[in-house]
Amino acid sequence: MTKLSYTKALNRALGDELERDPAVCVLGEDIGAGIAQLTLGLLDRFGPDRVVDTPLSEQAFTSMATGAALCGLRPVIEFQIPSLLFLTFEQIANQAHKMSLMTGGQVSVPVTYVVPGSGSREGWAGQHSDHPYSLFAHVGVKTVVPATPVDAYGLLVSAIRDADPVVVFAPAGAMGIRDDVDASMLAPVPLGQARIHRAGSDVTVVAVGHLVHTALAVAAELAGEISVEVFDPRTVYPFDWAALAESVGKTGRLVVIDDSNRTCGFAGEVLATVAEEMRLIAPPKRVTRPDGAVLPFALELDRAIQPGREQLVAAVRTVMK
Amino acid sequence: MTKLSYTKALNRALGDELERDPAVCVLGEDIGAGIAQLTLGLLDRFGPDRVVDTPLSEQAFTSMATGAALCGLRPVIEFQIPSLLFLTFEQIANQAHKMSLMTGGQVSVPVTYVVPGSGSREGWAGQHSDHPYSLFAHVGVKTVVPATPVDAYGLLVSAIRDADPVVVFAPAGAMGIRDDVDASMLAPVPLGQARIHRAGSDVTVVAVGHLVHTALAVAAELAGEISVEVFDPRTVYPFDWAALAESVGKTGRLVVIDDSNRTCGFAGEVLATVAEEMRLIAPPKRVTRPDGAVLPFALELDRAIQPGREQLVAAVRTVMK
Amino acid sequence: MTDGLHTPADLYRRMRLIRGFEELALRLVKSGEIVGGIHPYIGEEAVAVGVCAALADHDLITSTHRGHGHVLAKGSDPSRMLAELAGRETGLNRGRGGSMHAADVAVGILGANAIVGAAAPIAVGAAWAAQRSGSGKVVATFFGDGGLNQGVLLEALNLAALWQLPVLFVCENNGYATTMPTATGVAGNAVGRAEAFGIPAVTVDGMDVEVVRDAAVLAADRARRAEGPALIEAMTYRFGPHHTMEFRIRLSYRTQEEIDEWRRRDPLDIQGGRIAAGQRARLDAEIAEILAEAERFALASPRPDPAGALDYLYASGMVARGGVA
Amino acid sequence: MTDGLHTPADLYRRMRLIRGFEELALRLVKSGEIVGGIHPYIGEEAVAVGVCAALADHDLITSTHRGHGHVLAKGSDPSRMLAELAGRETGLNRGRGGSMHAADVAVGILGANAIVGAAAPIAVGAAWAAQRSGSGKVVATFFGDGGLNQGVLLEALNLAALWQLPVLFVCENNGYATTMPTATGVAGNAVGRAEAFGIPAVTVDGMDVEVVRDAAVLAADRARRAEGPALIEAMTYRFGPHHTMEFRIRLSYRTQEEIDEWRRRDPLDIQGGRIAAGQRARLDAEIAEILAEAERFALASPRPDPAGALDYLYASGMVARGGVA
Ligand SMILES: Cc1ncc(C[n+]2csc(CCOP(=O)(O)OP(=O)(O)O)c2C)c(N)n1
Ligand SMILES: Cc1ncc(C[n+]2csc(CCOP(=O)(O)OP(=O)(O)O)c2C)c(N)n1
Ligand SMILES: [Mg+2]
Ligand SMILES: [Mg+2]
Repeated sequence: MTKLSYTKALNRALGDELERDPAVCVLGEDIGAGIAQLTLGLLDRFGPDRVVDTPLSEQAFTSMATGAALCGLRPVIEFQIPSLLFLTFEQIANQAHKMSLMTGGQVSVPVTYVVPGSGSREGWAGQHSDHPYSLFAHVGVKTVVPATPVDAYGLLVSAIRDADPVVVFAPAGAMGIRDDVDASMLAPVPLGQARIHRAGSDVTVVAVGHLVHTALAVAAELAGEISVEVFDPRTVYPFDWAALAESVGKTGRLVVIDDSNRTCGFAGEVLATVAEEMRLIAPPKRVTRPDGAVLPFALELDRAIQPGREQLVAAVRTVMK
Repeated sequence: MTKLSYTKALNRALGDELERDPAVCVLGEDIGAGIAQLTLGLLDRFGPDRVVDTPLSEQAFTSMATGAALCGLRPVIEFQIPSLLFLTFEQIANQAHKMSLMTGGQVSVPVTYVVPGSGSREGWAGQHSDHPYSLFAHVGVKTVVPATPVDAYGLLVSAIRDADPVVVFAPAGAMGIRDDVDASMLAPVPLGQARIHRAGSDVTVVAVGHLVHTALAVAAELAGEISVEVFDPRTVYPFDWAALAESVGKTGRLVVIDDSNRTCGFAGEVLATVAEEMRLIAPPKRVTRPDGAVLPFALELDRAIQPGREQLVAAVRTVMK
Repeated sequence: MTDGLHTPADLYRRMRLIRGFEELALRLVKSGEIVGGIHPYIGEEAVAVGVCAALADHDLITSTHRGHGHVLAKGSDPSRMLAELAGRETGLNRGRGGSMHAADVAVGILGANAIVGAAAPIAVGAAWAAQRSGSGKVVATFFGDGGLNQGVLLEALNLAALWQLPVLFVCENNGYATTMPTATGVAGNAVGRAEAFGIPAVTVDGMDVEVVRDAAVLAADRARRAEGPALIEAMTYRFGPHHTMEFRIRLSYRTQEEIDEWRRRDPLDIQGGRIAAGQRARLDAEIAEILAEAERFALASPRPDPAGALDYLYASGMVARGGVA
Repeated sequence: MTDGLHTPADLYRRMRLIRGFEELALRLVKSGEIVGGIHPYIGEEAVAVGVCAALADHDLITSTHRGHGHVLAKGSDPSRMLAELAGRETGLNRGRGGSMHAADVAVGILGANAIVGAAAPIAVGAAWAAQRSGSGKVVATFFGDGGLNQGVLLEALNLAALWQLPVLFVCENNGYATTMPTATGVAGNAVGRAEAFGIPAVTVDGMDVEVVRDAAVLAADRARRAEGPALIEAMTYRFGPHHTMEFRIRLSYRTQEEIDEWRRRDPLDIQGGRIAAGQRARLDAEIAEILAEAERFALASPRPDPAGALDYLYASGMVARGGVA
């Protein structure tokens, strides 16, 4: 067993896939230098034909990846900032996502978009603190938010091998996490398969990314008093509804903690589907960013807007009442 | 009383606001010629300084409107296609929306974005058939989807007068509607105020835009058998939760019909909030586009994907069981 | 339909096919067999045919909202193209794409695109893949004068220039972006913009297919020799409306005199004048027969089964959750 | 702080203010008082000061992620700017904006922008409003060499050129976009791109404040005479890291020799050489005092109340629903 950090896991997944499949290539800004750590060492190993530093033209190089994918490549794009997904929303949601259906199945677009440091990075303020996974789930682009190094590795590998566009969000709050791993644990994790991080019988808490760790801390804190099951779908879209049905079938209670804005966010989707299809013994609750959130710069304001541990504790207690 | 079409109502709202407030101006493609009908006659009346034909540079002119708004103007932008909102997502969600908070209240960005013909226009296929109101509700941009000519008039006027960015979606399926009106009915409609189009006691059906008319048709069809209340929030964000609480407090049953994709869509938000805060006597249902929907060209395929009348009837019957 | 475009007669014949196809399509729009309308290519045939005459079968193109001409010029079967417009299961895209999205990967058409300017970076990506693989393929990307004002297209010029990619930017300058005259929307011009990125560029008579072809041959040869991208601005004109909806709304952005003047330079007549009258008549008849067959084929083809509305949504085969639980 | 920028000493003094401010800010980043780090402007002071010297108080600017210099050059109070960086309620943006979003509408700063290229069309909009109102205002928009590759900025050049708007595009070419050398990212160059849109453009020595000022005066005067936009490319260099996080990661995209060579052309020394040594020392002392006061002010200022985290989210006063029911 060795320690593997979340960042290093993503770096290793990229290296392994570049090694395994000559069609894989990586595009992005400053990835040769490896500023975001994800691509460290890859330029030296694989050369500038496969690890391509791009100018600040996110829209063009995002669709360039689409064009290359149409011709058999499997590009991975690293975006330096989560909101660059806003800038390239047209290229992902309206182009890459739609091509398979619009061509009647003639083409596929196996492009992976990775966003290291999604969500609040302390002090980066309004335009660098988005965590827009719910947007991609809504338009139907496969959307992955790994919580642990092992999952980060396995999910990124699966994303790269997938025939469709996939967005992988690496939350800033998770990138410091480390796992004890041995080599056998580094394997593809299928998209759409949930993971129960901790079993429990009273309340199902759903979380992705760094908030899984918040949920685990709350579960530990409440242990003895309330038995919390920590449910991590790992992919926000497609969602593992069958596994969730099993979990809430057991607990009968539900809390979702979600780092997106409240209205039309991921937590809302979970509550909605559960309301339609499953049975609860108490009204569910969600802990989210506020509606329309713009993260203010000052740390105390930034923190006041992010869903956190105390709010989760309160929500869990409420559904137990 | 005279007949007023939905399109003409929007046209009249624009004309009235241009007349009333010299700070109002309209920008967009082919608006001088009035191709989308909304701006017909405005160039002649107000001149090219206030009714500005723009080149095909949606991103630049969207932020140009922001800059002009920072300097006291109240620009209205007409977008020819709903997916141009994808192209300009950065400029709206990451720029216009965030400026008031990020500047600590120094500025406001009173820009209105109008999309005539949102949703499926028969035969326009994958890239012209989006109806992305849930996306804007999620990021917290005020989002309006009028159902009738009178509301189209009143809501567009309010949007233009509002201090914040507002997106107004005029669904293709509603633009043919006509109302009997007299002049007194043409007045501002506050954002965030729902309208009950038909009172009922058994089931609350929530709908916006053209689907309000679908809901009304279903209510009429089921009358005698099931008493359907047709609830139109009119603005998807902010949503009139108080009015909804009153409605479901009375009916105890809920169906939402929604022309967006299922996951993280508007219908999901309604179900989620109701699950948390209100009480139902039967599980709610939603009728939506499928997850990740891309509208195929052929008419029978396009129709198969849109939420429709028969599905709504079935859903209403189910919640009554 | 992948017969070559070598002789003057070949060029005429393909232009005639496009013209006839568009006339047929206009008829089917009127009759309601084609839903949603089309952006007719009539008047601009020399551009698509001239450019495609410079391409090899394995070369690639991307197309636009006004794309029928590009697709036919590159060699798609007109029957399957018409079936696509009529929304049939036998269409190029199985009826899923329609007029603005025709794709035919088998003959090198990566797809038409309904978003102005959006195809250019996709073509750049295909050219990048070609460069890496050493396939020797060239990619031509068509766009209108309106596309010159899309940021993403300008970004694409930069990438193509930086990496010396084998891509041919073809600007079909038909004088208008819908109702906006080119000069009202474009500060400077197409050639100057390309040159600012270091891309060699030339303006040519887009009504003369041989002139277009010659310019495209030069550019494609350079690209094949790994000498990088080029831009061709073809001055052309659409004889008809921007879109068939223009038949329903009265617009006055151009004069009848202007239209008449351009019609006097009909590309079919210019090229038709280069072949014998008898041969021209024979080719016209051949095309008429092909189009009659296309109409029969398209209208006899089955409509897609609504149960398959979500087919192909995910290439991985993933099945999306439907809109009713 | 809106004393003029008229004399050589004024120019030196303002540059000295920026230099000292950045040094102080770097210290507060290290001490943790400024959270999230900054993009230091050290080395580039002549650009901001030279351009702002050509502007009137009522003229407007937009700024970038590397924006402290622009904000101070245009005349913001360094105390309130520093308070902003320290996240205090007394900051320019009440602690809501931070380093990348400083705005000060009262002195004509429409805001810094954390998205590269994004401010250019906003400036164009402000210039359009100025043109319509006949206010005679000019708008200067700063951006880096990396910004030259953003589509929206190129679109903005087109709009400004078409409508002859009073906007000054200021490209701060510091040789790198983070780690990417300008020539690796930019095919052609800034001047060529502007000229392709018909915008007069010039490259100047960005280390000499008077040279920058003179070019900006010409451009601003043209704009005031309604003769349209201009672009100035100022060749400059950042002496420090792209961002303070670079202190934590080892990067090797430029050599120490290159840095040293540019440091020999320190803009403060170039301008400092134009004033008497005694005066220079006096100005330095003045600035030191101002910055000491700024530090006192900032660090003594109250932090925002978390209860106000959503204040100003909607200018209409609408209160957003919170994240817990
Ligand atoms: C980005 C974008 N903006 C607007 C539209 C709507 N639209 C479709 S075609 C067109 C005009 C295009 O003009 P041009 O590029 O010159 O091509 P042409 O139609 O003349 O062939 C417009 C505005 C669109 N499809 N995409
Ligand atoms: C559109 C966009 N892409 C990427 C980034 C991340 N980023 C911030 S600054 C920067 C480099 C900018 O280079 P340049 O424009 O030359 O300005 P400089 O930093 O040299 O002053 C990058 C890539 C961003 N903020 N916005
Ligand atoms: Mg055109
Ligand atoms: Mg730079």
